[in-house]
This record gives sequence, structure tokens and C-alpha cells, in this order.
Amino acid sequence: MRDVLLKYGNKLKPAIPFAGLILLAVVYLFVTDFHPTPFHLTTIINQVAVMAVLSTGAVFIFALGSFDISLGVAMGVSVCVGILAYNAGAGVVGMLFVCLAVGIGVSLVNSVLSSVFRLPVFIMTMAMLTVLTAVLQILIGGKSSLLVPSGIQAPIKAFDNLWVRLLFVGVYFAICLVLFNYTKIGRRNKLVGGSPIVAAQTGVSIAKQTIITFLISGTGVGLAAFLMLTRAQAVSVDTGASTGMDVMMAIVFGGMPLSGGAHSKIAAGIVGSLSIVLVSQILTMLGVSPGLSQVYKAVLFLAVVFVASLSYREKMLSRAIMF
Amino acid sequence: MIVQESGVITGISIAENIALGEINQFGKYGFLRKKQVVDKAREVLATIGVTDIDPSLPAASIDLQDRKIIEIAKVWAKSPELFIVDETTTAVSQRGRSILYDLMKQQSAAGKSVIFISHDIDEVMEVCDRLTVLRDGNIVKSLPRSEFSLDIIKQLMIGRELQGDYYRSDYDGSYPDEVVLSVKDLHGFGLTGVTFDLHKGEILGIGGMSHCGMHPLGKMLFGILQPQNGSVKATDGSQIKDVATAMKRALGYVSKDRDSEALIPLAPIRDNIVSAGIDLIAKGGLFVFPTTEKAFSKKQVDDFQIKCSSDLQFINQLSGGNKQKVVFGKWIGAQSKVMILDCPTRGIDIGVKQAMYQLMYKLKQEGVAIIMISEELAELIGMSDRLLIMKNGKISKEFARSADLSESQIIDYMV
Amino acid sequence: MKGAYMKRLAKNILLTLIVPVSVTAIMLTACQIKGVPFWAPGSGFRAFIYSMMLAVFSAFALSLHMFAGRFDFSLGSVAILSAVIGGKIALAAGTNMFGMLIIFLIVGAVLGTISGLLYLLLNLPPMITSLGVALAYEGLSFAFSEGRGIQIALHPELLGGAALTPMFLILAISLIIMYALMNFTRFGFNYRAIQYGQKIAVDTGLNEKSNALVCYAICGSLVAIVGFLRLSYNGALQPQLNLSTSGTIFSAMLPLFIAALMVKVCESNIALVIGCFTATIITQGLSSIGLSAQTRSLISAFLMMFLLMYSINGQKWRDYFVNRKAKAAVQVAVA
Amino acid sequence: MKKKFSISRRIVAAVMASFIAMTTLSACSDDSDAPDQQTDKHYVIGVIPFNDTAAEQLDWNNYLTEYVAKNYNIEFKFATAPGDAESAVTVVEELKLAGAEAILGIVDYPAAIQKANELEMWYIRAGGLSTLSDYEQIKDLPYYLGTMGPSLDEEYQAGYDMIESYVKDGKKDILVFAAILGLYLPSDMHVFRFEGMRDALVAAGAVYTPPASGSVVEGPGVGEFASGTSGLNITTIYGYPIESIDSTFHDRFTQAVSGKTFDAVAMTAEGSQNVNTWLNGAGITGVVIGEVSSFNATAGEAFETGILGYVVGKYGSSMGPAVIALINALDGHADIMRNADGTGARLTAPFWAANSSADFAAKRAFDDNADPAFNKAIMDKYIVRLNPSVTRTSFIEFAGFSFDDLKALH
Repeated sequence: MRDVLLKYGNKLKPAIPFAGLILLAVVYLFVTDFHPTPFHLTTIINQVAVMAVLSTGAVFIFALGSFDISLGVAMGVSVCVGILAYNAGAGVVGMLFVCLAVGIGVSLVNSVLSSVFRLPVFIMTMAMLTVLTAVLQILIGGKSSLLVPSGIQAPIKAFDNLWVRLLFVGVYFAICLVLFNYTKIGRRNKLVGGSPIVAAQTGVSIAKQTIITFLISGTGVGLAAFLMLTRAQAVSVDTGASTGMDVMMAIVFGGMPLSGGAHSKIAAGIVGSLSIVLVSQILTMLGVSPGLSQVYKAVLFLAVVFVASLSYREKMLSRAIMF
Repeated sequence: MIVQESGVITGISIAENIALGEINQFGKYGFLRKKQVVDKAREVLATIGVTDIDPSLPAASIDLQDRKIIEIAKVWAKSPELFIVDETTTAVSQRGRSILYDLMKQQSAAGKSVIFISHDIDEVMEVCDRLTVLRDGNIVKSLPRSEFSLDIIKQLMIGRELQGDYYRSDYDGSYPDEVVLSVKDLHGFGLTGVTFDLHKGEILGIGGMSHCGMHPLGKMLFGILQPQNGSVKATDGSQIKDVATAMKRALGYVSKDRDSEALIPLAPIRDNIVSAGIDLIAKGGLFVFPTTEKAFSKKQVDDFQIKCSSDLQFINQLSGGNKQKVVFGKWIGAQSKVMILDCPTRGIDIGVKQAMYQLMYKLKQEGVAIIMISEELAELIGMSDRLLIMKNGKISKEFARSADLSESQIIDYMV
Repeated sequence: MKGAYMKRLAKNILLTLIVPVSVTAIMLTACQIKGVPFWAPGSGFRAFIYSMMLAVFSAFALSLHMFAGRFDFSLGSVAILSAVIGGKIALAAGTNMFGMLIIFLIVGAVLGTISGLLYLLLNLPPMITSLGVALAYEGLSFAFSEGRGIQIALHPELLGGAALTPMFLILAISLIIMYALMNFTRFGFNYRAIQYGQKIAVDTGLNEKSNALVCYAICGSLVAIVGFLRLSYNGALQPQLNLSTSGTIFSAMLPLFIAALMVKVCESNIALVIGCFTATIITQGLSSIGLSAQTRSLISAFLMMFLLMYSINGQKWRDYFVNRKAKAAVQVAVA
Repeated sequence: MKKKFSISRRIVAAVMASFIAMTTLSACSDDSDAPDQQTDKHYVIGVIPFNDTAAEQLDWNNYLTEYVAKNYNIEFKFATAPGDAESAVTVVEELKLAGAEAILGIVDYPAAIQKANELEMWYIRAGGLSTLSDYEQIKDLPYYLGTMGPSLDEEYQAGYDMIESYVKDGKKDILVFAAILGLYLPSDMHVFRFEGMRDALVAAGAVYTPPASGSVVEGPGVGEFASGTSGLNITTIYGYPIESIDSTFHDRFTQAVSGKTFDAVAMTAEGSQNVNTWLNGAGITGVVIGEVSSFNATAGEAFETGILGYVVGKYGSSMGPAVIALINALDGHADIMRNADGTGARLTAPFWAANSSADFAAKRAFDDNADPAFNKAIMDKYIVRLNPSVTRTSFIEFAGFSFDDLKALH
């Protein structure tokens, strides 16, 4: 019996976050009285886009067995520079490139710090969080927010729609899916996550792998910044402040083990982001107060992650792996 | 229970290690009397005949072999009814070994029991009253002392009579002249000038005491450790500076720390096997497709007869021997022409061991050059075309393959 | 023997004091050059000690978890929730500030234990459990107070906790308790065994779970002191949502890194207090000489990064300056 | 293994149960909102708070759920306060999904208001007037009713009046606490309140030196006052007392107040209890504090104990006219609020002020949820459906009713 459980448990485990998502979708339908409209779907996609891109890129870092908690603020800085560029006449496409450049640039700094100076990524990015927050504040320069002109005719409004978001998320996810599941990059990522020592003794350059990983996630940061910008058309000191934690929650929600390695799933980012958006919408539709809605989110989060982790637990208590 | 791996925690004192898990005996109401702990530790050490270790020192301050003694004391301190010793003697010094044998006798004299788990048949035959042979997780047979016989035990362990020879049978120590790896004047990590050439189709044995520098040497040959001085050059004269170049020159390395350096325990067999040969199956140098990957790993699983439900089974569910087969599969799959094997038969059962020896011989015949680093003289003598003995970071003696070579001849150059 | 011991002790004390003393000297000199007082006469010292105390108790709790291999995002939320619950109980019970402190300690321990039980029950990585707990506790501190938080400003009998004398008393007593706990109790003994060799300790039959649980309870009480001090100093506390309470942890990182510098030559609890002292001196000094909040946070982030690099690459850097022979010896040790 | 599964099953069951409980609860709350007037149309209005925990916001929420919802056939859906523009847009979408037809927003992110317009939801920005630059971005949106609340001039005046009242009372040693001005958390309200205080002090004879450019202070900044001919000793301080946001606030505060005594504190924000605690901690007692907050229970207690001496602020039912504007718009009478040229309106509403405990208590009693200042009797007169004679002009008057106006109508 136990063997059967183990066997099927192992096979079924990847499906648990999906099952969670489907369960949430059912609750969602229930809450909408089984009358979902195109608007429901549009809204879900609108809301999930930024988080989906960010967390899909972050899966690569997670697979290494690490986490970049400064992702959100990096996106904030990217949004801010993008707005400055746009207001300086760079145009929407120019702005996209500026966002990408900043996202990738910040990630490169992170990757160099972590690979050349061998800093543990999680703690290093905690310091980066402080640095980037200060940079964002200085860039915004004492105003409550920076805006881009956003009248109905503003060029940026052309990009504030469902199809642009679907395109961005779709293309980025497709590329990540290929990179993660069908290239050496993904294999080596999981290898390093499984054991950096073994990976190194199998000819994987940890430094190179770290830099590639951060380049991928940095691209995600840039794209997410662009999507954020077309949607919010503004940046303030709080932009992205809580996003780092949200991304972490989303990926774990999506069934990613914190230790990375062989169990890593590229879909974790999207599944988790969708789940969180659904939970949030369900709670608002039900009119739950802000405090209680956080409590419900917490319970659901822990429950899903617990069930998903059931088949790979050990006798010893789990420990953090980032130190 | 005394386990194979180190069971001493280095961050705390010796006395605290000995008191581990029994701490409730000292002091009351959750408080702890440190002096009591130290006194008790001293007392325990004395009962096993050790008086030269100060238990108040941190455990990190004593060497590995003394730590094993601490571990023995830790278990003994609990006055166990049942004393389990798991593969300990391989890691323990002569002194520790005699202490252990002594305690085992005391235990049995006191009418209590000992379970002694070991690969070393000689040792088992010497100290045990009854022997149970296990194979593939099943009890094969139990023998009383009176029925002990080397041949019978060996046979029980592999489940059949040993087919053919255990080691290779020939004493033809020849190999082609082509040099595939040229090692010059290596220094660093305890080495003080090591020079030798490795030839195509040669099995080069390297032996010595465990701290003679042969293990770092293996890592240096594969580019994991960088020498301070000297060089390792491949056939084309290029210097091997890191693992990536080593792998490009078709080197493979089987680490002695299988679980932490050679394999990822929490990953499937397939991922582990493919990891070294990924460049071979990557299309356009980048893309890897599950079908090719599956075929690649299936070949190794079949060739090595790795016992598993599928190649998606996780490494941590395999036995030591099967794990080692995966390691070999990983490097042979990567088409390595030079194999550096560091203790390739450590902790695996006799059947797999024999298969490994046969494999090495087959590889030799295919022209693969093998460096076998080992602490077991018997297998070095049995397998090597040429045998280098190391002492204090230097090569102290070179032996050619010969039927007359014996352990006693060699041992003088080791210690 | 005794002479050597005294010599080693003197050397260790010297090495321990080198960082805080030199940092203080630099900051004092900088203020002197700028012609500004380091801290305001009168109550400036109290503000300084208050800041330091917050760092000390956050860092105590964080390090207790971190050295056992856990990372806890929920510490800040435990501080707030114990303030909301403890404050309400204290108001209802009509107790004084000492009573309130004890109530806080108990509430903190209970909240910590709940969080620990959750960790044991779920056996998920503690970082994940703590994310959930942080969310839940933040939400509860909102729900319990209908978002209003806790006000005690109108109850002078509850307010004195953040005055100098009680703060020093709390610090001294906590230090003694923490020192005793780590060195003279079964908990401390088992804690260190698990810290340095989790697998061995567990294989030897040590009850890791009960140790972790006690650890959670202690950490809960420690951050409850943070809540107590913040409530006493400010007279009122607002709940925070969306994981913003995790800021508490980030601000305890710099002290931890400074403490790590001297932990080899100094008892770890004392090192931690000195680390907090040094970090607070730095912040205070930079503020007094007139640097903006952004510049200050940049400086402390870079300092943290540097300390991190040093702790990891320090050996390599030192080797770079000593001769190659010494380098070889080190490499042998590493190998 | 078996045991673990059973634990997990129990947890899943608990989650399911909680969801079911939530859904049923919400169903119940639908029922409890039974219309008082069967003829009333049922509307759902979304509320976007500016801060989930501010006392002012909680008072408004209370008025909306405890009075308006019970007296009109309206259901309120409360969003979580958005932290940035993106989450504000998200919140608008969520409110739409939750069935809201119009939004009462205490925030004015242009992107969020555009989103509301796109989703054809009426949006009114209440509780304060949008800045002109924000307003310019969105004023032409057809579903934007406009913004309603104390104007920046009112904010300025609030600060001015507070200082003037101190000077009149003969307070000599004054601490001006400019809250978040010196930080990277700027808010126009605070700037204008401070400028009002500044000008009142200058009018009394003090001399103001603005912060030198490139000085310590970021953002709009807070300068220093010399007493000049005023005979006043004025100290300034800025900052945000959450340690993880402004780590040196307490240090600056003690630097500023050490060795001094004060008669009065003038604050650009709420938090008199905190300031009093800090002053006591620094050994300074018996100070009268003036704050800009709201007429709520906490401030009442502070008044009674003598901590507070002056309050200027909003009150729970000050949301009333905004709700009426939304009802009108939903009934098809948006033009009652919107300007004739088709842009969103900017309607000013006054603060209330109190300078004694009795004054405060009287005003607070006047705005009780049993019979609030803006009660049904008054508000019904401005619902076009019920009273077709309402005009834009009379509606503007209604939005701007002062305490005295309301008192006269009760």
C-alpha cells in the first residue's frame, strides 16, 4: 500500500498545484454564479501578466536552489528609468529597450556579485533590495510618483491591452519553456540546484550558469517592467516593493520546491501566479476584509504547498538551504 | 550504533559529543552541569582505555581517526544492550580498531549482543560468532563460526560461484607507448613534486596511506584542484586547468565521495547519467530532446544492468553498487578515454566489485587509460599494469605488473 | 597555563573591541569635524539605546533561527501581533508596565510556538512556513483590532517600558538568560549539536522537534520584546499588511554580519550585542553628520555586501597578501 | 505515509470548509442588506481605501457600512488599499468583478481612473482634492465624476488656523512637526498644511529660512524659524515614525526637542498620542498638541486627557455627498456633479475644527452613526430621482456644507 502510494504519489505530485489551480477555478466559477464572462478572463490575464513573466524568469534562479528577493524592486527601477526615457522622447519601443536594458543590467550586477565573489544569492539580493530601493527613491526625486502622458490617444495606451500581454507572456514563456526543458541551460540549472559540487565536477561552470540564469530572469524583469508600465503608467517609491515576496509565494504556490534541483518545473511561475490572482479575485468578490483575506491566503498557501510536498519529505526537519 | 560516516559534531566539545542524546542525565530542571558532562566523558574514555584525549576540548581539534574513537565512546557511554557497528573499521586507525574489537569482546562477555556490519570478510571471520549474509536486501544465509570459510562466504555474497577471475588473470603488464596524460612536477594540496605519464590502454594504480596526497592528485588531474606548480597535459599538449577542458580532452573522474561529489541523490538516474555526456547529445550545441536523452541513459542502464524500476528512479533509492554503476555509466556514456577512478570499489558489494574489475579490464582492452587510486592494496596489485606508491606527497616507488608482487613488499614504501 | 590564558583573553578582548571602538571613534570624529553633536543631550542617548535594543532583539531572534538553518520572515509580524494582543490584555487587566512585559513575553512565546508547531506539522522549509505565518499574523493583527492597532498612550502606567533604566534592565537580564540558555541548559546543548551536525544529532536520538519548538517559543518572546519596546516608545502601534513587517528582518542583517566578524573571539550573544551597537552607531553617526536616508541605506547595504564578501572571500584576500608558502598550507587545510 | 495523508486531507477539508463558510457568509450579508425602500434601485459601489489601517479611513468605512448601506439600497465592496499604480488598476478590475458599478476612491492614480472609465464605472475621488496635474490627465474621461474634498487651499488654511489659534492663546514655544515632508514619501496635503503653518508664523513675526538646496532634507523639505519679532520659539521636525521606514526618526526627534520646553505642537498629520509619548520620554510634559486627523474616538480620548488641544479634520459622514454623487450618476444624472463643459468637477468640502474638549465632543456627537451629520434627511434632497429640482449649483453647495450649515439643517 505504501509503495503504491509512493509510486503514484511521485507521479501525481507535479499535478497537485494544477489540481489546486483547478479547484480554485471551480470556486471562482461558483463565486461568479457560473456565469463567467470574457471580462473575467481578460481581467485574469491582465492581472497575471506582470507576475507571470517575473516568476517564470525567477524559476531559473529557483532551480539553482536560490532566490532573488530584489526582483520586484529591480523591476521598479526598470519601470522608473523606462518612464524617464519615454518622457525624454524615446518612444514606446525605445522605452521597451530601456526597460530590458535596465532589467538585464541589474541582473548582471547580481550575477557577477554572486558568481565572482561567491556571495549567497539570497542574502546578497537582500542587500541589493536596499540598494535598489534607494536608487529608485533617488530617481523619482522626491515626487510622489512619475507619470507618463496617458490620455486615451497616448501611444502607450496602444500597448495597454490583452493581446500585447498575451503576446509578451506567451513568447517569453515559450522561450523559457524551451530553454528549461529542451536545452543544456535548463539541464545544467537543475544539476547545479541538485548539487553545485557534482555539477562543478561534471564540467559545469557555476559562474557561467549563474550569469546565464540571471540574464534570463533579467530579461523577465525588463519585460515585466514594460508590462507594468503600460498598465500603470506611473512609478512611485512603492512600485515593486512587495513584488519580490509575491513572486516567491507564486513560485512556491506553483509547486516549485525551495531547494530547486530535479523537481523544478518551469510552469510553476505561471500556475502560481494564476492561483494567486484567482484567490485575490475570489476574496474581493466575496467582500472579505483586508486582514482576514490575508489570513485566508496564508492558509491556502500553506495547504497547497504542504500537499504538493508530501512525497518528498525526510525524517529530519527541513532547513534553509541558502546559508 | 557506530556508523560508516563521521558521527562526530565538530562544533561542540568532545565531552558534549559523548553526552549527545543523553543530556537529560546531567543537571536538573533543564539546566546542565558542564563539569558533570566532562567528568562523565573522561570516565567513559578511561573505560575504553583512552586517557590521552582531553574531553573538554572542541571536537574539531582532534584528527579524523581520533574522532572515530570519540564516536565509539559516545555509543559505549550509553551501555547499550545491543552494540551495532556499521562499516566503521574501514575509517578507523589501528588503535581505534583494537579498541573496538576489545569492546565487542567485552560486550559479548557481559552477555550482551553485537551486530557488526562489514565488507571485510577477513575481519568478520576473525571477530564474529555468527555471520548473516545479505544480498539485494534479503537474508541469504546465517552461518555459525564453525562453518566460516572464505569461499563459501564469497559465494553467498554474490549468489553464485565467482565466474572466472576476481581480478584480471593475465600478468601481461604491457600497454601501447602513446602517452595520453603527462603529469609534471605537481605541487600543492600536500603534493611535493609528482611526475608520471599515463599511456593509452594502461591501468595505472596509485596507492598509499589515505593522507599521502593521492586523493587530491586525482582531483588535480581532472582540473578540480589547481596545482601550485607543475602541469597536467593531455595528448595534444594542452594543459588541463579546469574540469571543462579535462572533459573536452575526454577525461572522466569517479570521485571517492560518491554521494556528495559524483551523484546528485535527489535527481533521477537519467539526469545523472546524461549530465556528463550532454554535449554529445545536444543538437546544435544547445538543444536537448527527451527522446535522445532517454535512449542515451537507457543504454547505460542496460549495459550496466543497473537495478531500478526505471531510469527516472531517484538516485537516493539505489544501493551503493548500483549508484557506482550510474557513476561509471555517466562517464562511459560521455565516451571518456582517460578514466580517473578514486576508490572505485569503496562501499560496494563483492559482486558489483567484480563486475567493475571486469569492466576496467574491458576498457583497457578498448584503449581507455585508467588511473585507479585506491587504499586497498589487493585490488591495486590485482588490476594495475603499473603501480605507483605514494608517501608524503611524493611517489616513493613504482612497481610493474607481476605475479609475485605482494602487499608486504609494498607496505614498506607507504609508511 | 594561566598566563597564556590571560594573554589569550586579553587578545580576544582587544580583537572584540577593535571594530566597535574604531567605528565609534570614526563617527565621533566625523561629527566633531562637522561641528554637530553625536546625539542630542538628554534624551538622545535614550533614542540611541532604543534603536539598538530593537536591533538586538530582532537580531537575537533571527540569529537563533539562522544558526539552526532556518530563516523566519514572520518575526516582524509576531512583534506586531503580540503587541496588539498583549496590549489589549494589558489594558483589560489594568496591569502596569512590568505586567505588560510579562504578558507580551507569554503572548510572544505562544505565537512563536504556534508558528513552530505549524513548521513541525507541515515540515516545509521554514522560509515557506514563515511566509504563510507572516501573512496570517499580519492579517490577524488587523482583524483583531479592526485595523486600528493598539494605543496605550493614555495609560501612563503602561508606558515606562522604553525608559533608559528598564531598557538596560531588559537588556542585561535577557543577555544573562540567553547566555545561560545557550551554555548551561539542555536546550542550548542540543541546539548547538543540531546546529553543527543535524544528521548526527538526530541519528543519536536527540529530539530535534522539541528543540525547534522551544527555539520558536524563545524567538517569539524575543520579538515580543521588540513589540513591547515599540509600543512603549511610541504609545501606539498600527498593524501593517502585505508582508511589510518583514522589514524588521532586513534591518537586523547588518548587525548580524558585524557580529559574525568577532564571533570567533567573543561569546556569540555578546558579539551580537556589540554588532547591534556598532550598526546603530554607524546609522546614528551618518544621520548626525547629515547624510540623507538614501545615502545612509546605500552605505549600510554596501557595508553589508562588503562584510558578506569578506566573510566568504576573506581567507582568499588575506592569502593574497601573505606569501605563497602560507597559501599552500591553507590549501592543504581546505583540501 | 498513511498518517501524513490523513493530516493533509484534514487540512484540505479545512480549506474547503473555510471557503464554503466564506461563500455562505457573503450570501448572508447579501440578505442582511435588505432594502429599506423597496422602490430604491440596488447599487453596488466599490470603495478603494487610501490606507487600510488609518483611523480616518476606518471612520469612513464605518459610516458607509453602518449608515449608508442600511439606509439606502447600496452594497459596498471594499478593496485592499493599493500600494502602487498597478495594484490600483488591479483593484478597480477586481471591484468590477465583484459587481461594483461605481467607485468611491480615496486614491487618485490616473491609470486606475482610466481603467474605471474603460470599464464604464463611475469614479469619484473623495476625501481630498486631486492635484491639478493628476486632474488634468483624467478630467475629460466621461465616467470621471470628479474629485471632492478639502481643497489644497483648505489644507493650507487648516495649518494656518491651527497656528493662529495657538498664537491667539499665547503659546510661546511651538514645535512644528511636518511629518513626511522631509522624506521620500511626499504628499501635497502635508506640503500645503505646512505652508499654512509657516505663513501663520511669519505673519506673527517669525522669520523662515527654507532648507538650503542640497541639504540633508530630501523632498520638499522643512526649514527653520527664527523668532524675529514674534516672541515665539519655534522648532521644526519632520519624519515618519515607523522604524523600518525612517530608521533615524527618533534620533532626529530627540535632537530637535532636547533641552527645550514646549507649550504646543502643531502637526501636519495625525498621531498626537505618539508625539505625546515621545515628548514624555524626552522629559517634556504638559504640552498641548494640534493635529490634522479626524473626529473619532481615539482623538476624543486624547482631548479628554488634555493631550490634544486642537483638531482639524474630516469626519465619518463627510463621505456622504460623494455617495450621493455616485447614486445620481448611476441614476443617469452625472451632470449634476460634472462640469457643464463635460469635464469632471472639483468640489471643495470644508474641514471641521475643534479647539476644546467640549467643542470636540459636541461635534463628534453630532456625527454619530445613528444620526450622522450627513444623514438621510439631508442627502435625499440632493438625489435627483427623489428631488428633481436639484441643480448643479445646489449640489456644489451641498458638497461644501460646513459644520454650521449641517447643524442648521438638522
